[in-house]
Amino acid sequence: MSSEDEALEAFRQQLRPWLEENCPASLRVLAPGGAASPPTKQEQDQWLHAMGSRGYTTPTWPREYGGGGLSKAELQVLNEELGRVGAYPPAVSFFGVAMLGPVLLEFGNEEQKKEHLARITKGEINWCQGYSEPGAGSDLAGLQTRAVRDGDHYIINGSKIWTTQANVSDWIFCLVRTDPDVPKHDGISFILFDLKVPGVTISPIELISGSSDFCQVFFEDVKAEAKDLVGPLNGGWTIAKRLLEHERRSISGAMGSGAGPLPIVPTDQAKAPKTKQAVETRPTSLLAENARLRLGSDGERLADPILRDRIAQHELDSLCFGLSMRRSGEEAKAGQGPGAAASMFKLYASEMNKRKLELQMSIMGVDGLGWSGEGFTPEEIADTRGWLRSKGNSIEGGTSEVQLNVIAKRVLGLPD
Amino acid sequence: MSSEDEALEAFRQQLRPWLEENCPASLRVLAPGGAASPPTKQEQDQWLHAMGSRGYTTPTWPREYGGGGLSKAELQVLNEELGRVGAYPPAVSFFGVAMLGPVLLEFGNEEQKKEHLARITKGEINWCQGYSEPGAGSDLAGLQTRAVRDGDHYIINGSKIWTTQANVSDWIFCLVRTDPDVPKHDGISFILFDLKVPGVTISPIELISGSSDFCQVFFEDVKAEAKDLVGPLNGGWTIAKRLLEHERRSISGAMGSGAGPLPIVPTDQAKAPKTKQAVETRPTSLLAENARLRLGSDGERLADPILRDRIAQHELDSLCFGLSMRRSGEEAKAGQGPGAAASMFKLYASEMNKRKLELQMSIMGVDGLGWSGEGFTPEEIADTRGWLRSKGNSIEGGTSEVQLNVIAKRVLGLPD
Amino acid sequence: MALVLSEEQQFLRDTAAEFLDEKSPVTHLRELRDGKEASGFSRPLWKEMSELGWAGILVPEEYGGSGLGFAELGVVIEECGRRLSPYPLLSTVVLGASAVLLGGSESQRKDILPGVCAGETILALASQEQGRFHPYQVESRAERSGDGYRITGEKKFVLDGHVADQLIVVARTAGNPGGRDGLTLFLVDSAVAGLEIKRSNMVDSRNAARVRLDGVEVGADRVLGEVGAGAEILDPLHDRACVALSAELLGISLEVFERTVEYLKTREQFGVLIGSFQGLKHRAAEMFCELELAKSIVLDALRAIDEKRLDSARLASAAKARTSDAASLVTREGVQMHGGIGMTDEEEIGLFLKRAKAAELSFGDAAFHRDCFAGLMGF
Amino acid sequence: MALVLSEEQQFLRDTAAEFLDEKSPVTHLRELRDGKEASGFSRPLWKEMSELGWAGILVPEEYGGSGLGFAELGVVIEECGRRLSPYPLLSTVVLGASAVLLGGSESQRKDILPGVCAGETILALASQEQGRFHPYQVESRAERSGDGYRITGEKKFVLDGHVADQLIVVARTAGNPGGRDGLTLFLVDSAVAGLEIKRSNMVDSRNAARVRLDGVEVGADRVLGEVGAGAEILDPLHDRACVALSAELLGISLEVFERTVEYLKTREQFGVLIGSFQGLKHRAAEMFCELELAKSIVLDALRAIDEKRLDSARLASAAKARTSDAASLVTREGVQMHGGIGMTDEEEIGLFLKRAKAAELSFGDAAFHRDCFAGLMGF
Repeated sequence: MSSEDEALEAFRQQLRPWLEENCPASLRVLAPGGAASPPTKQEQDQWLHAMGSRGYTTPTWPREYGGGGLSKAELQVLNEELGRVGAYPPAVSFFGVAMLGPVLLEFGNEEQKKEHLARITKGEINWCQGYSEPGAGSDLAGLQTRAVRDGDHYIINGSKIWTTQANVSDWIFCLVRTDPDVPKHDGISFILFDLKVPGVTISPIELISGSSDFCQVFFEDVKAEAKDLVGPLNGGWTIAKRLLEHERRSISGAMGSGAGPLPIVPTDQAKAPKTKQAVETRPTSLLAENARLRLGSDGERLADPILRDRIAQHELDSLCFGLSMRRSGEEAKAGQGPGAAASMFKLYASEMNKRKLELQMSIMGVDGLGWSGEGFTPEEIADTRGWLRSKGNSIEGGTSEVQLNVIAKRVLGLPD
Repeated sequence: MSSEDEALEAFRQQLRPWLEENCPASLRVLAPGGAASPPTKQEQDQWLHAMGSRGYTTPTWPREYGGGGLSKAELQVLNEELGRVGAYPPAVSFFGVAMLGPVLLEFGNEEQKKEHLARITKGEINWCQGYSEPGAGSDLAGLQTRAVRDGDHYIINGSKIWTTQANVSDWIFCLVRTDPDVPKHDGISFILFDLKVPGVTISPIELISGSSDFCQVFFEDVKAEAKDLVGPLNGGWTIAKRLLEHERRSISGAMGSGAGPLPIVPTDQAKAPKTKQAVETRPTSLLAENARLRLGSDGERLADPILRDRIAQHELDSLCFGLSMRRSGEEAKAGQGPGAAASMFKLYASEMNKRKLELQMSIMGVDGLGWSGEGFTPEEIADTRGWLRSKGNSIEGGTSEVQLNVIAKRVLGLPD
Repeated sequence: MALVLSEEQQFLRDTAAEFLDEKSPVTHLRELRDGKEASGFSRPLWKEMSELGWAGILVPEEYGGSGLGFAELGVVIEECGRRLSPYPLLSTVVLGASAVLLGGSESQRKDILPGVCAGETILALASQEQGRFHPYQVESRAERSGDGYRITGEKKFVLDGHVADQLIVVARTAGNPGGRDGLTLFLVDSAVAGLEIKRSNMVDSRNAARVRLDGVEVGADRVLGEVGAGAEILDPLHDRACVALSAELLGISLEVFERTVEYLKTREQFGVLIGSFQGLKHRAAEMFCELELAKSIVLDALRAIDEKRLDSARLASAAKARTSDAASLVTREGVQMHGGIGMTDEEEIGLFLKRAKAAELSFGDAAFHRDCFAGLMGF
Repeated sequence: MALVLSEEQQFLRDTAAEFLDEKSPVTHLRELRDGKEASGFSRPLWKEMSELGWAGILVPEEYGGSGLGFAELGVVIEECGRRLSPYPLLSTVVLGASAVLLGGSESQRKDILPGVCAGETILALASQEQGRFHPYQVESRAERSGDGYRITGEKKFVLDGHVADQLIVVARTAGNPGGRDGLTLFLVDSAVAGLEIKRSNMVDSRNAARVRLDGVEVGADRVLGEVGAGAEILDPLHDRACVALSAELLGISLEVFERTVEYLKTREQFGVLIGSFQGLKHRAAEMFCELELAKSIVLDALRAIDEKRLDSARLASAAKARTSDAASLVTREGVQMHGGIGMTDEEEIGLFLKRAKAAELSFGDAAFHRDCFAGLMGF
């Protein structure tokens, strides 16, 4: 055994009893037979406190800022041992972990890292992201929210839109215009501030699919502390671009796993129970099963040949998309080229998901026209709402048009 | 009877015996039972001479330039009486009649009209159109063929492409650059010249569908007479635009009738024999009949549901297109708005025809893969060549992209 | 009949547009929705519409109607489509009055139609039993019982069913589900015993109900048309519904398209109007073509019914297929081109998307009607 | 197996590309076509290709092959597709050698395969009888005759049939046209009496023949596989043909796409590069996505055969459907974006359009394979 292996093994040996001792039984939902009972608030807090105090909610962040300080190999061990006890790590602020944390580690000063990172790890602060504005849309850099220096503070006026979970967040990281008299990319700064200060108004946004966790946030003479400006004054665009990369990566991740902030779940296979896949060699098409129940079949063959053809096309798309995600990962590992652009996956998954839900509506017929209440099953209502919600897939996180532009320019090298 | 009616009736009474006398029996192909025998060259010449001498090959052109000088009402009588004897009018130069003639009447000087119009009427000169150039494509005004004044002549150098029937034409009307130092639209002139002069080389163009009547024409120090420059020097673009309108009109006409220079025949109904339509209330789908022969059917229903759906979509397109053509005509008559743009019809007919021939290939399968010779029926070969030829529909006469631009700008008023 | 509007029809259109702009713009639908108005529309306003002649537009003057036709009705419905006006034109005028005209006895006509024309009687067709439309997939049964019939079954998507005074119930007196033979239409009073009607909360905020018939007794004089030959009425009724829906889908599509083009001319991104992007321009131009074709087929399909042409059914399917696809395209593009704002409930585009989907899926979608169209073409 | 090329496979690709650039670029096909070369390809060049190991790429070393697999064959075919190289990889290597490997007795293998590997023997599958592909639509019959069989029937689209040394003829020993049972495969020497082979002049300038069997006598030892169970060989054979065609279609599509993008970067109109028009940019980007997806499915379908995976047939259909659609899209767009010049025979884009159509319609088009795919998914 190499010395690294020995160290890993030692890590595992101290971790295992610690997890056994600190992970409440009610949180071991993946254990055989599931958890004994649903966790109480106190048990959840206990699990968060235990994991947070060791930095395991942000396992690879440096210890000095409250993180776990784990290597990739150690992270792997942590995940294995969590699997062994059957528990998920406690949830802490998604935007804190996936977005702000990496940015602070790269661009923040010592004081900012010390102050903010540990509070993310401990789950004390929920963060939200103040990026889009009503007038800006795809043109993020066209943002108009103004921040004007006033002593130790900046005074902020303007508004943000599509701010996910702002209504349940404590702090916001925000792009603001600190110089209106220079080209638009050169007058933007990146600043953090507390949402619980005077002048902040938060309105959840009602979508065409119903209520959402998107909000519009209005700032009227809001005071942010000048020390919370991250990176150089007017140097925010560099940080913004980096953050968009983190966002795109987390969207691509979400497409594989079904997790993450964007409700894009492109492959039906991903939804099918694993056990069933292991028994049968062929994957299940949920659309086809739905169509079979609703429209009947002639033997195995679905009764409606046109819908059957469309379902086959969707399953084909889904199969090819999944293989392309896999290939992209393998190419990256093999160091072969840049792989297909993340833009392509974002684009294709959005459009495929929209087509899929249109197809699902065709299968349901008027059973897909329910909004709420009796007369429709919860699954039908969910599919109908999902159909409406899916229309946003090709708008949020960069519109399909923006993705097409990016592919044309960066991948194909077509001229401006 | 009004005096106009009386005059018309008098016209008819003198016309009828004249036609009976001058129209050879062999040319009365529409008469009951058809023509007695195919016409000889001499009979064709006789018919051309008779009709040409009265100007009836260009019936509405003024008499002073050799035309028939007929009013619209008289033209109607002429057509009725031609129908009565069962003869088509003799063919004279299409480009002369439909393109150059109207332009000369509007922009030509007295001498030019006198010289050129009568010779078109008499069928003495075949004209072709020197417009497109290899480097210009959709950007017609970017043409490079130079004409430089030299005494009583212009010396022409350059080349034209897509010049229909240049290899069987006598003269060409041609756009040339007479001033290279001004904005591109301001240095173009419109000139006529004899193709049988030194320095002209004509090469027919082989298309992907086989031989064609398109040519490429090369000019090397070709001498054109200065008196044949039509309109003002450097004022050719105005004429060019007018000519494009005439072209677009003749293409729209072609779409309705199946005649004209462009082989776009969008509606199957147009091809179906009239007698059959009169008996049955429902129109025949030639695609469906073809599919029935090749793939079989279950009762009336075609065996392949996917092809059946695509055929239905094509017939739907064709039906709606035909109704739209009709509506456009009725709107024009009723003075309701500008009607749908000609660009729309050009665009839709081209794309529909391409889809139709793709569908026909799907129906034929490998029977559609013949190029020539044994093993394939003439109809199969024609469909295959037609499939290839149809790819040009969305390029010639203004690409589909140009039509989309025109609709976006002129009809929808979208900004540049 | 010409494929252009006559002067009278243009006048009708202008009047309808003016009236609806004042009384039933899109905000009216939103108010009804958010106010949780139980009937789903304003009865007084329907009365006003009836006074304009809309309720009786298809009904001969002898029964209190204006004796116009589908060409005129289409004009009104298209304008209603442009404003998402949720009034019972489809349920009561197109389906209800047509059914009585097509199949009703003289006494049934005299009994029902004057009330319809006056805007006082609401009718509803209770036929559909499963999600995807199939005209003859009826399992509800009517059995002889004394002098009349006893009806048992369940219906869904009964348009305006919860406010209807009379239902036209389709039930089997013979044959098996899916078969064309053996269907019978019954006039059923909504207050009759054994009838349960529940409003469904629909995505388009319009009115539809589930209806349960638990041994509902009706007299033999309540049969509409011939016993067992209900399909003879149902078929033309469905054609008419399709043509009316096509006119509505056309109105929706034109409105969304015009709003979207307008948005492209006013919304700036990256310092320019987004309508200057060729990618969007080309898509807009393609939609324009689709809508021009849709206009033509709707006009002809409406006229085919008035002229009692033999190709009415084929044109009805053609129109429904065409406008379903066109509206689906245009409303999807409308939301996409409006961007994030198009996803909010506050913006009206989403309301059009919802109604277009409901109209698309009502009485057969585009694929269903291409199938019908092909059959009627003989292949 | 990973969805990336191994170092060996990359080397094979580079070698193939270099060889084909020199010996069989697109101009080579044009020369063969215009020279009216009777065999449709150069026999000496096929010999050279065989020396590179291409002819025996699927054949185990014991029969003279290189014992590689479809992953490697796919690399070679994709490069051939990029250059429209008209060599008998599909007929002889994919169909012919595979059939002998799948169904042949030891003595048949020893008899035939060494000649194939050496580039000396050309094989051809004579199965299809009607235009639209259907694997079991075989009317040709083989009847017992003495110790052997007597075959009568007509075949079309026999790839490389007119230069083949041996045909693999599919005939019915039982059952009815369309049925899976009762098919038998026969090895038929091309010089045998009663066999008439005529070359067809094809749109893609490739080789296909019509074959007429007029009571052709073959010995019982010429049966390939089991009598009446020919579909057991035919099914995997068709899968392999589909996967090979998919690799070719991918090569065609990539080449046309790259040429088109290059054209967009160099062609000027209205004073700017046409690649700067957003309308064209978006279409190019969409094609890029389609091609990325096509690449992935082709790689996996090739590997599925080598790994004898249970999902091979499903992936073969998926690959053929995907690449047929992708190639159709890309070649149509290629011609359109090249404008008038793309319509001329002089420009090479049209040759790709023709070959792509032939490959699309060979062994089932996209709709056919979506049907298979759905069946194999169990719906």
